Amino acid sequence: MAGEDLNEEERSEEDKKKFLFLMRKAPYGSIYPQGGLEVILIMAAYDQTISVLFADDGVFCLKKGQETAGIHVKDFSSAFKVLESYGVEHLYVDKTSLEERGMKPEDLLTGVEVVSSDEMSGFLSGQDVILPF
Amino acid sequence: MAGEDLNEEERSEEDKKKFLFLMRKAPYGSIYPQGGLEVILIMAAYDQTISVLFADDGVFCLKKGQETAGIHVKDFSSAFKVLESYGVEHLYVDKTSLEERGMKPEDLLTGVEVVSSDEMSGFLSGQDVILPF
Amino acid sequence: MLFTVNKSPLTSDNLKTCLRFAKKGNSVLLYEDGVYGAIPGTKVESVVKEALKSIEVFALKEDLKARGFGEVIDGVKLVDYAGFVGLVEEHNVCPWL
Amino acid sequence: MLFTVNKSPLTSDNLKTCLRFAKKGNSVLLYEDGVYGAIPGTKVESVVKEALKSIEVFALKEDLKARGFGEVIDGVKLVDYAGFVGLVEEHNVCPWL
Amino acid sequence: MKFGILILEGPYQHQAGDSAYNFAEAAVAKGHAISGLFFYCDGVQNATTYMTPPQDDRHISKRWAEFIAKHGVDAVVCIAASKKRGITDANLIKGARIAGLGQLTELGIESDRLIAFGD
Amino acid sequence: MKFGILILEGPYQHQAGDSAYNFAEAAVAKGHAISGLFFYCDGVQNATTYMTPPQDDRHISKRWAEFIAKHGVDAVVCIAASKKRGITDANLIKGARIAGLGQLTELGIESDRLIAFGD
Repeated sequence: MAGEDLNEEERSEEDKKKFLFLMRKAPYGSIYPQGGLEVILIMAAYDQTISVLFADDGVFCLKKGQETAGIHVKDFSSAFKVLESYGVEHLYVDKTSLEERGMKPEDLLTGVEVVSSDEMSGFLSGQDVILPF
Repeated sequence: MAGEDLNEEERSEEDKKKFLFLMRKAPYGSIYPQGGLEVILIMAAYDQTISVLFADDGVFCLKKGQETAGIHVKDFSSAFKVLESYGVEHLYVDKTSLEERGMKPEDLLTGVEVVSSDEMSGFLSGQDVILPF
Repeated sequence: MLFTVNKSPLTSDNLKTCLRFAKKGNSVLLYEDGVYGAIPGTKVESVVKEALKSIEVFALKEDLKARGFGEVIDGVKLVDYAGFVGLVEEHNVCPWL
Repeated sequence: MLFTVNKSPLTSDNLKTCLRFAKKGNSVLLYEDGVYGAIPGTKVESVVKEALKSIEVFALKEDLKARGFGEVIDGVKLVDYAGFVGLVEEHNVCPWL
Repeated sequence: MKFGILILEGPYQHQAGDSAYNFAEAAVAKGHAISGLFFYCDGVQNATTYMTPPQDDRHISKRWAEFIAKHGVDAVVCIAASKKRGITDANLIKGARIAGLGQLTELGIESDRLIAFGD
Repeated sequence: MKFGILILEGPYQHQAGDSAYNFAEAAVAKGHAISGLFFYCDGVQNATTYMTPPQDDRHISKRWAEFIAKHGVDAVVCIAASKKRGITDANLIKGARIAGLGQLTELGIESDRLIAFGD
């Protein structure tokens, strides 16, 4: 691809694109959230603007205390804690989704901004690329 | 498997098992209904008791007038019409599922018995094997 | 913004949660099993009718035909694949899988 | 009869439609994403509580723990995989995928 | 008891194959026999020797091969589904065999219980 | 316009791969460029040459290979997902290449639109 030879320093602020990861699926039932997480961790090395929105069953990805030994799959939840140190700009959680699941911000394994879907509507429209996981 | 050398004539009535195919998924979105249909057509060659229950989005499998040329996948719906000639004992459709989808028995491509979930509850319990597709 | 919805709203909450995020002037495209949301007389018809007051709802003709349907709820617009491409030309896409 | 439910009832209708077919004395096992139906305080808690009046509801402990939950709705019984096998010994199975 | 197990989803993408494996292990631990495994639809992908997952993740096909060998289980991989998905004798795990859907009927007949895992 | 396409599900099991293909065909028919295809998760299975579907069914990987050749499209198959699922250079369709997830970021940057098909 033509972009391959551009390194991050060469990209000006105007070249930055806004990427939003839309996490709407529960962990472990399918590979999606883990797949999304792996893309985020790689994309963080590029100089782009990355946000993550957890909505619907995606909010379960952030539940504290996941212990996967009993089902013999990798626990990837701890990686969500380091996203901010990877330069991810915003971690949003949809308020309604959280409430419908009987969860509070203190149930989540990292600090997030709890937002309403109304606030998010405009934000979504401002994104260049939305990746669903 | 030990059963391989038994042919259908050798099985007495008591040896027959009751198989129910539980079709709950819409056609084309996933392979499930087609996968179930293919099992039914093979199983019909064995001398077992086969019933099929269409419930939830599975009732869409029986919708008349499916034309799949535009999405370039095989239309397998006509095979549902021949199930009775294959010796499938009963084709049931869940009444509530049909109604929730605004459909009537005349929308379906084959004659079926429209049943209530109450009637089906006991019937399900009487099955030896239930295969979900 | 174009939301693309591919799950049957008769068994999945996808369409409903998508509509919570879709604001006035946004569009929703129903495709794959999502097209069941476009047919009249289902238990989710009222949800789609309500949505039509503020947003545009499209249904992919090829997927509807494949599933044996043609008629759609008043106000839902039919598009073919070329129309789907046209919608993506006009809008950024939010795939609501 | 043991119904096995593996979809999240927060986004899928599976549990609800399963309960329409589950009659008095039947059992339902929640596993995989189905276990979210067993946790207290969700919008589907009332559905499960109502079901508990006539049927037994089980939740697979390993799947609950994996997802970071331990506490369940009063009356829901926790089973581990050995318990899952035990339920299948006792009942014919209706996988409600 | 004799338990038959039907697997309808592929490895890593959905939990179904993991649940099937965990169930099968628990069943033999309780003294039951696995009368057979039947891999159908994407489930056939569980039986490919070609996968090389990361060291710290489970190796799904190797795990099944070991289970099959250890407990002498008949494991059938659907031929039609395999053809569509590129599973052949060249990449089939040891102990499994490619055969037709009739084997699923046989498994239903031979088993005290047949339980399906899918999505 | 330049459209990037992300495919997250495997062939035959879900409609996602078919929808992606039909969309891509319609886009080029309207004069657009496909800036790239990215196959991820089970999506990598679309790119195996090993599949041999029935004559009367679509041949999903051949169809992609022809599309890639005809329109000179860059098609990337995720290396991590491929390893887990047994896709290697030995069974990769012509015109596709196995590479890392960084390519998906590049595709997002290069494309006017990036649209995902999955389940």
